[in-house]
Amino acid sequence: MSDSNSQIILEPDGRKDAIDLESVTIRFAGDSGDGMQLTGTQFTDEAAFLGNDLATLPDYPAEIRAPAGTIAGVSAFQLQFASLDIKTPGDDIDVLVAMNAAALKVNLRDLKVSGIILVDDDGFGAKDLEKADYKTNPLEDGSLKAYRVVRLNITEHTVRAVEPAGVSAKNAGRCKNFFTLGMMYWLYGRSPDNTLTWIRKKFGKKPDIANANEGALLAGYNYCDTAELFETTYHVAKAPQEPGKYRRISGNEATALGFVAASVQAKKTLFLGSYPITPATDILNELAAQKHFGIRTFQAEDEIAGACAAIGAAFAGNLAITTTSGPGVCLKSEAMNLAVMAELPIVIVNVQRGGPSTGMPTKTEQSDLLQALFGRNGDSPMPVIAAKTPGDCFWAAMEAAKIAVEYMTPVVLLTDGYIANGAEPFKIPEISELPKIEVVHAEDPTVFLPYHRNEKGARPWAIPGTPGLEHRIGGLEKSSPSGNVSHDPENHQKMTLERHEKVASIQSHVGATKIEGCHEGDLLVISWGGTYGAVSTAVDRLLAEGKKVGHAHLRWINPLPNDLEQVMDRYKTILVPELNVGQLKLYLTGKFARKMHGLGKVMGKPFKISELVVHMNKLLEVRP
Amino acid sequence: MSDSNSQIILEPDGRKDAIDLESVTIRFAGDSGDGMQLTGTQFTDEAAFLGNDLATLPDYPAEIRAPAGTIAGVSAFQLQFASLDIKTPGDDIDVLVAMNAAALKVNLRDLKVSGIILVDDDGFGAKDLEKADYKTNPLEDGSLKAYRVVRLNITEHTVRAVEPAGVSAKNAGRCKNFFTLGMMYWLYGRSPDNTLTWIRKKFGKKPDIANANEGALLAGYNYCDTAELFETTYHVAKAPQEPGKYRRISGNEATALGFVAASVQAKKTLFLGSYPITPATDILNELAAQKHFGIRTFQAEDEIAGACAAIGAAFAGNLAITTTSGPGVCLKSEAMNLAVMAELPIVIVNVQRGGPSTGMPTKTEQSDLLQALFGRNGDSPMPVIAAKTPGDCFWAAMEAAKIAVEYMTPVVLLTDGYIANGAEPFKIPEISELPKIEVVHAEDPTVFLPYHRNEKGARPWAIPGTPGLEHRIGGLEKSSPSGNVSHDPENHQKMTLERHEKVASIQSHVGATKIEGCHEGDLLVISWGGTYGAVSTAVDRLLAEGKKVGHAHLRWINPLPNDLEQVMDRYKTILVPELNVGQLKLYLTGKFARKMHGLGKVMGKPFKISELVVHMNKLLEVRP
Amino acid sequence: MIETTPSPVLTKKDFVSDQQVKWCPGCGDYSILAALQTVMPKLGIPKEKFVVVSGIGCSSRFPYYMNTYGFHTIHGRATAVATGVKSANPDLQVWVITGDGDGLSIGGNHMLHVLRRNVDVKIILFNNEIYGLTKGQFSPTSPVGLKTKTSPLGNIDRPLSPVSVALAAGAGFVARSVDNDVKHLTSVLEAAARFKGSAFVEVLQNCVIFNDGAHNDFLAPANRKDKVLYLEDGKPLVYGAEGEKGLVHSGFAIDAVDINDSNRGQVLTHDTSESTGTLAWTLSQFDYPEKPVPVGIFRSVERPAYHEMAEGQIAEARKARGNGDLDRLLHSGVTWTVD
Amino acid sequence: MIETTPSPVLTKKDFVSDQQVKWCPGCGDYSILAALQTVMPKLGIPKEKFVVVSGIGCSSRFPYYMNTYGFHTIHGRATAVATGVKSANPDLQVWVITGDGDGLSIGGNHMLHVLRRNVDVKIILFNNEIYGLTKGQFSPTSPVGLKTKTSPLGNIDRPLSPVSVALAAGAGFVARSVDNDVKHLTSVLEAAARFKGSAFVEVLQNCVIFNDGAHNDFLAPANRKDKVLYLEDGKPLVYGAEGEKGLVHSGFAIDAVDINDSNRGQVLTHDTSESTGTLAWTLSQFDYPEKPVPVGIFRSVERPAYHEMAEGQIAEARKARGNGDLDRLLHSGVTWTVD
Ligand SMILES: Cc1ncc(C[n+]2csc(CCOP(=O)(O)OP(=O)(O)O)c2C)c(N)n1
Ligand SMILES: Cc1ncc(C[n+]2csc(CCOP(=O)(O)OP(=O)(O)O)c2C)c(N)n1
Ligand code: SF4
Ligand code: SF4
Ligand SMILES: [Mg+2]
Ligand SMILES: [Mg+2]
Repeated sequence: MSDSNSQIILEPDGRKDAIDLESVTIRFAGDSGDGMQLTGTQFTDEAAFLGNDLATLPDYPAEIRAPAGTIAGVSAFQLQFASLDIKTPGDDIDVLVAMNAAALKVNLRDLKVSGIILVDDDGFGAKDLEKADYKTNPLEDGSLKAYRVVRLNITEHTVRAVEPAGVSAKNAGRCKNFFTLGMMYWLYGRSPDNTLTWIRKKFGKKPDIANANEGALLAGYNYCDTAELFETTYHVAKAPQEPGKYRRISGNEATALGFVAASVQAKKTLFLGSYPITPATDILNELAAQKHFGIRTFQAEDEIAGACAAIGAAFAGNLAITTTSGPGVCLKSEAMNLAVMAELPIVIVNVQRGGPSTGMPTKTEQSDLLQALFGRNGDSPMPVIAAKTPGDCFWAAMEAAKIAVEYMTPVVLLTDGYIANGAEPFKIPEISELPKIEVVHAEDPTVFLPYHRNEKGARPWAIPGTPGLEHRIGGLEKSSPSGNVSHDPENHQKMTLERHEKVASIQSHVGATKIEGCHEGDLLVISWGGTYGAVSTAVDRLLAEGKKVGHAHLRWINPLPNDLEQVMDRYKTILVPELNVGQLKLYLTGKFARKMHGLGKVMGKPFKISELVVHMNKLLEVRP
Repeated sequence: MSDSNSQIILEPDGRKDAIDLESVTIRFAGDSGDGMQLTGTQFTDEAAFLGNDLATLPDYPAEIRAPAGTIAGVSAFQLQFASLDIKTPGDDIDVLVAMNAAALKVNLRDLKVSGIILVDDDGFGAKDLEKADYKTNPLEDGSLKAYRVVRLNITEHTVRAVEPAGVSAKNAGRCKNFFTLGMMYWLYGRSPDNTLTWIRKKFGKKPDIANANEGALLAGYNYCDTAELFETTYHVAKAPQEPGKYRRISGNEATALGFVAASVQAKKTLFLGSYPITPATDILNELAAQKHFGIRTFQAEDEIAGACAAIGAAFAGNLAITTTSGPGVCLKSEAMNLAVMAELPIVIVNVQRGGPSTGMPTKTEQSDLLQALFGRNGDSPMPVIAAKTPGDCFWAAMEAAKIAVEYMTPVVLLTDGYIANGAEPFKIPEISELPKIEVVHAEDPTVFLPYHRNEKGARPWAIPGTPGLEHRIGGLEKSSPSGNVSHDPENHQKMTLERHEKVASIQSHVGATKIEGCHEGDLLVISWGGTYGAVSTAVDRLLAEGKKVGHAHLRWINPLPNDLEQVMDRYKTILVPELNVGQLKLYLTGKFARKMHGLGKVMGKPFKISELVVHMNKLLEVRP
Repeated sequence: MIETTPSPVLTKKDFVSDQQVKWCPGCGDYSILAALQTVMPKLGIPKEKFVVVSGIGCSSRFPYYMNTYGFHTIHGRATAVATGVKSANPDLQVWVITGDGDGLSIGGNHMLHVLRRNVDVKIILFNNEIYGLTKGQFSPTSPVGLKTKTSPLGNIDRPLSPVSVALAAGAGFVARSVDNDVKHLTSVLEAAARFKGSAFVEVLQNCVIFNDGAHNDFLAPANRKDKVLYLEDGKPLVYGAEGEKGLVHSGFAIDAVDINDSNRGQVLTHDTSESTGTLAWTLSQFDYPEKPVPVGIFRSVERPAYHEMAEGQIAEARKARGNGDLDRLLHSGVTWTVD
Repeated sequence: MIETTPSPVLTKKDFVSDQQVKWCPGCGDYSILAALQTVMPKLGIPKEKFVVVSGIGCSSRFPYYMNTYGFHTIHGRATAVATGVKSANPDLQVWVITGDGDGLSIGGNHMLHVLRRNVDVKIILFNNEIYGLTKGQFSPTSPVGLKTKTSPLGNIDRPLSPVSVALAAGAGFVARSVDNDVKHLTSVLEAAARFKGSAFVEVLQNCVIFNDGAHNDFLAPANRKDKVLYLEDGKPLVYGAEGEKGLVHSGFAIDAVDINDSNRGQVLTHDTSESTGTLAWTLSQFDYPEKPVPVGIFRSVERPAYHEMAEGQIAEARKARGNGDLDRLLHSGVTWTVD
């Protein structure tokens, strides 16, 4: 400044002793029956309401309700809320809420040094310690010295607080999650009002339960106001966000919504043929609840029937999709190939989970990429698109549907357990902003040929019921352009190449590689799918340190952007981080015959930003 | 020579007017009902008996018996027999036997210029021409000028010849294939004696049929001796072959035998769980006929059950396999993944056919390679071995079984329709020459841990019924080494890597790359599977021309030989020819980040040697 | 649901496609093809509203020979694909062509489920008791002891009764006909076509190549009268050249007896809508040759079809919540505004 | 085939594994686990000869809790894996644990085929009329109208009767029991264990979380007497606190009536080996609440088991051709010598 004598006096911010923080990561952990998912969701909604940016990650056990108090039964919900733009639910956690010993045992390793632990003393009895495999009580044996432990018999306090509501002892105890939520609200200077409204609405028909929960929430809040449990409160300010209307959305919700939007845009009835499987089931659940859109959800007897029914529905003219996770894709693969041969538009959604085989059903992974690309007999090209964040599932679903119907091809949409269950704020688009989806149906019998291709390489979609277009399709090789069965050698080669070219031509839709950060330099990080948030944040950190790093996040894996090879040329080193043993890396190397570095993680968990930063820095040191 | 005045006088070879040929390719073509497969097989056996080297290729229609006389109904059998070492049934054909107009229509394009066409005039009536889509009679419109056409009303001659046998008119006509065979025997100076013996054995119980066939065979032979249909006869001498006992073997027969041999070597009962599918069904048929080996063949309700039953049998201690073709692999893929996780030894045989989807079931292709490698959810490493010739299926099957039980892993064995149905002479091994297969079962409860690995990375095979080893396995991630279910992040990564390492360690069995031809030079041709014969012959031709070419035929595709990268370094250019759009090429490029050339053919047919030679020469010109 | 407004009069020829029929000469499939081509024009349904869906097998080549919309899908899955077709467009009349292998081996589960859901498709199962297309392996309907390529010492798997399986699945219309009685076949297929809901028709079909004469023992014209029981609703359950044999109750079982004066009054009457389905079941379990082979309609009981219920729920949801409004849906849940 | 030589006396404890049981508190699965652990030691079979194979579902976690050989396979395929286990080693006693979704939805086809082949495995189908593990979707046994996550307006798929499906498949032993009557459950499981051939047991099981009380209407102790019909071979088909209600024939159907002097003589007697299977079928199709819910053994008829026939053919082949000789096999077909 020119005036060196200037003096700025800070104005009070209205909160006496609140410490300002840019971002906070809380993990609520307890037994499956403790209502931690609900607590986390309520806190999330409040953070959203206050204008924080945020991201969440639930972590359920594989069992429905494993024995109470055991390690297997621990259920957790993590959220990060911040006054800046964030893209992940946080690496390490600032605050761990542990409702019992098992919850502490499982989650402690992710807590930052000098992080806060809030425990319910009631969950640390001899039995609880035993179930959690603790020889001595960690609250008392000094093993938690590195942290700030806040102890309270939350259960007891809750039971006392809800006495006036007159609910049973069992139901009283169940309110302890609201007591805890009240404490957290106090700690972060949030008002309990919105949650009180929510409770009244939710439990309107059971006033005693409503009263109990209200009582617990307020008691928790007030207890902190009175007792000197915490030294201070914290304040996380609004994040700068694009103006607009927002909602919280999980990946599975967004996927479902994306298909509804696609069906509206394409003016086509949506048909979903599916079979429940973790972590994809919620898409089916969501769409089953939207019948007033005319949506037809068909819960099939298995994945094969789900995919086949979708193919039948596509043949009959619906916008048809099928949703599943990895093991289900195995079963659908023969039908997917039928769609390749019959050139019918369906979208196959794979919400990836830990594999191989049944693997780790409730954990995330990105290990079904090569299966999506190659998991069928024959030369069977299939477009593959991957969503990058919970909210992006909406856009990816629409795009997958658009390509399917415009190119008359099956399309694979890959998401994963992490973004499917995780949630983030989603800027609600105007209907007018949504992409157009052009559907043309064959109508004129005089020019109709079932395998006559248009300029996109697509064959005509001729819908049963259209007079004069009676024709037959199937899984045997088709003669071009009549569609009759053909065993002719030249025809088979021609059709094989045409199928490849059609998919390759989607490049014109894919466009050029999108780069974040440096457009040339020392390191190009190529990622795909749900690792976007962590990779992008890590790259930002390196950029902030002045490193010459670029980030290309691939939305379409087949086809790849047509300039990707040239983009690679502009960097000294390439890194491909993935939640698998190197699948995209193998594919890219195979395509471009170029050396690159892979970084794999196969722990059923997303990357931590810090892991990525450390690794990228190492690579930069080697090749400065 | 030092003595420039030397004079060599040729000695007569005993056959007056026979022209010596090094090799001849004949294709017998007729209607599905005309018995062309039988004719071809008889000629083959005779050629084998006389010591020719040979290779055969049947070509069936996809229909069981399409309408007589139509193009769809044409069935053909090609064989090459030679006085030198041959590895394919021949590119272009020297002699085309066409029993009707459709057979001529379909097969003419493969006939060499000035090749012989032997036709049955009876198959060229107005109706026949119409069914074959001929506007005019090709025998008369001059369109066959480039060839040597030999016309005869074979049907009429046959009917007359078999009159003494007193069979019905219909059965009489059916003998025309033997008449034709007799003609071919005469033309190539072969005696009809062995076939006469065969006829007597085969039709012993129906003497009239036996007599009729005998009569037809001799009539055809004698007719040529009398009439001057052919200008000359031809002589193809014995091929130099390793001494020993030989038999004719097709790939499917050899595969079946290989597994029987493996079960004997491993001292394990063989269990086959399978579901019929072209072109793999014959393996099931073969093994079902060998029950006196104690073999259990289970024809399941579908491919899934076939694979699952094999897994169950492996768990229970049998040598378990499952056989199928591409679409069946789609269905088995979920179960294959269970075998990966449970680490149980099964062999999955895929007799590849034209894809994608139902594709071209009776045609050959190599397009299921990437499916074998990657067609399952999760990081799911699976050893993949490919047989190279019909006879090699025997050795490949044994090797697959050996690796499966010694490493406790599922193994994929790839063959294809071409080598599965094709046949060649097979030198019958001594039992003592067969590889040993070491099976060790866990027995001691005090040291037993279900996922404790031995030096090969294999977990113990503990068979139900063994006291004290009761344990549980399954598709969920396993804890190392207890085998209990584990959702632990570190354990998952550890186990994922251990599964990869176990498969990678099979490299010690695979050994170094085997090179034919130059061990360094201008061009390295890398092939796999059933293209071996054509590629190897093509490389030989180039070597004969003095070109610096080497040929590496990959038997194991996962794991690859550990020196393959160094081998590649020794050549200027690399070519990967495959019957697909470039699958091995993508994989090798992905593994080694090195540019190479691909050569694809997707016509449901094997490579012609000439196609390969032309292409290799082109590459050599570009990079001399 | 099916539109039946007058349309140009259709004939059999309208349903013959331009593709050459490629079954073996003498195959029983020909007559089934002809029968369906005879039935379709009678139904008053415009040609473009027919869809024929099949799996894989000789029989499943069927759609190529029909000049309708057709889909030759993958092995065993025709019923599942057809479920999608009919659900997506309830206005179509959907036929499924399947074989004993396609429909009861690999496709057995979809068969169970399409029938229990009462999806309004008409299923013809070509039962030649063999795998034709793969050249002769035993199928789930092959008799015990049948020697085939995969059962050289005789089949040991007890055969399923397709009719029993359909009944256990709760199918509303279940019938059996034969390839060599065109009149009967045509009438059964027409009844199936006119039935609302899942209709299942087993057709005993001869494979001349791999299982020739499998049904001859009772279907050869000379044997038929004495060995085949033609089921007719409301008619007595009798057979034999002069109707001299009939069915009577005997404990829980139904026996086949020679009719005489003392038992004439006890001869049972066929009832395709018998409420508990016991009659149909018992007939479907008849062991030949101890008992005759029943042919005709075993059961015909309508209930709401799958698409009616599914569409009904859509209508109900629309009534309750209005037609879906995308903007409103996007704004559902917890929303907030950033200015 | 099963060895029954005396071995150390086993107790229930021997069959309890060291793994923590992770079902929800109150889940009906616990009592089925306890029942099987009670039955096994009674059978005189050495512990190492038991194999428990399951698919995927809450119920399918079962093998982990049994101290026997166990295999938690993939969804719907336990029956197929078990077929391999038993065929490969007929000396084992193989149990299959499956759910209504695992065994009748995705696994329906293998269920049909394992039963028709009479593979000697003992199948327990845990029927809670819901998908437990995936958190509450309707299953193929859910009643019409059931509101679940995937049927918010009510299920429209008509449920299958597991017992009917098993009968249609030709199962030799078919029974139903309940999770809250341990004595009955134990006796039925023991009968299944001792049956030679496929044994199918449906157990009505309560899922406290997603379908609590599904069977309460008739299984709650207070309701049971009046609404459940206990089937006992050779005993009259009566129920009610005083046995005052019973079953009588009425045309093709079987009716449930109040017993009085005029119909007492007509009350039917249960017969698990009734030759035609009509009784078992009719009982399996009983509609509740018009008729009582039959519980117990519907059918028990032995015939040769799959492994007996398969091993029999091997023995036959060996008798005819001698034990397989690899060298001879290699030399079969057309051979020749090159010197
Ligand atoms: C996934 C798959 N498995 C196996 C096959 C091979 N296959 C084709 S048709 C068939 C059985 C046909 O039998 P059936 O259904 O009785 O028909 P038919 O030929 O007798 O009319 C089989 C096993 C296939 N095409 N696809
Ligand atoms: C191939 C595959 N599809 C779907 C699933 C998801 N899944 C697991 S269990 C289950 C249904 C379980 O229902 P049920 O068999 O009735 O068992 P329950 O949990 O009720 O005991 C489903 C759909 C899976 N694991 N694998
Ligand atoms: S093989 Fe049999 S079923 Fe197939 S077309 Fe020929 S006769 Fe018909
Ligand atoms: S969800 Fe239901 S079936 Fe599963 S363990 Fe819990 S109570 Fe049992
Ligand atoms: Mg058949
Ligand atoms: Mg269930």
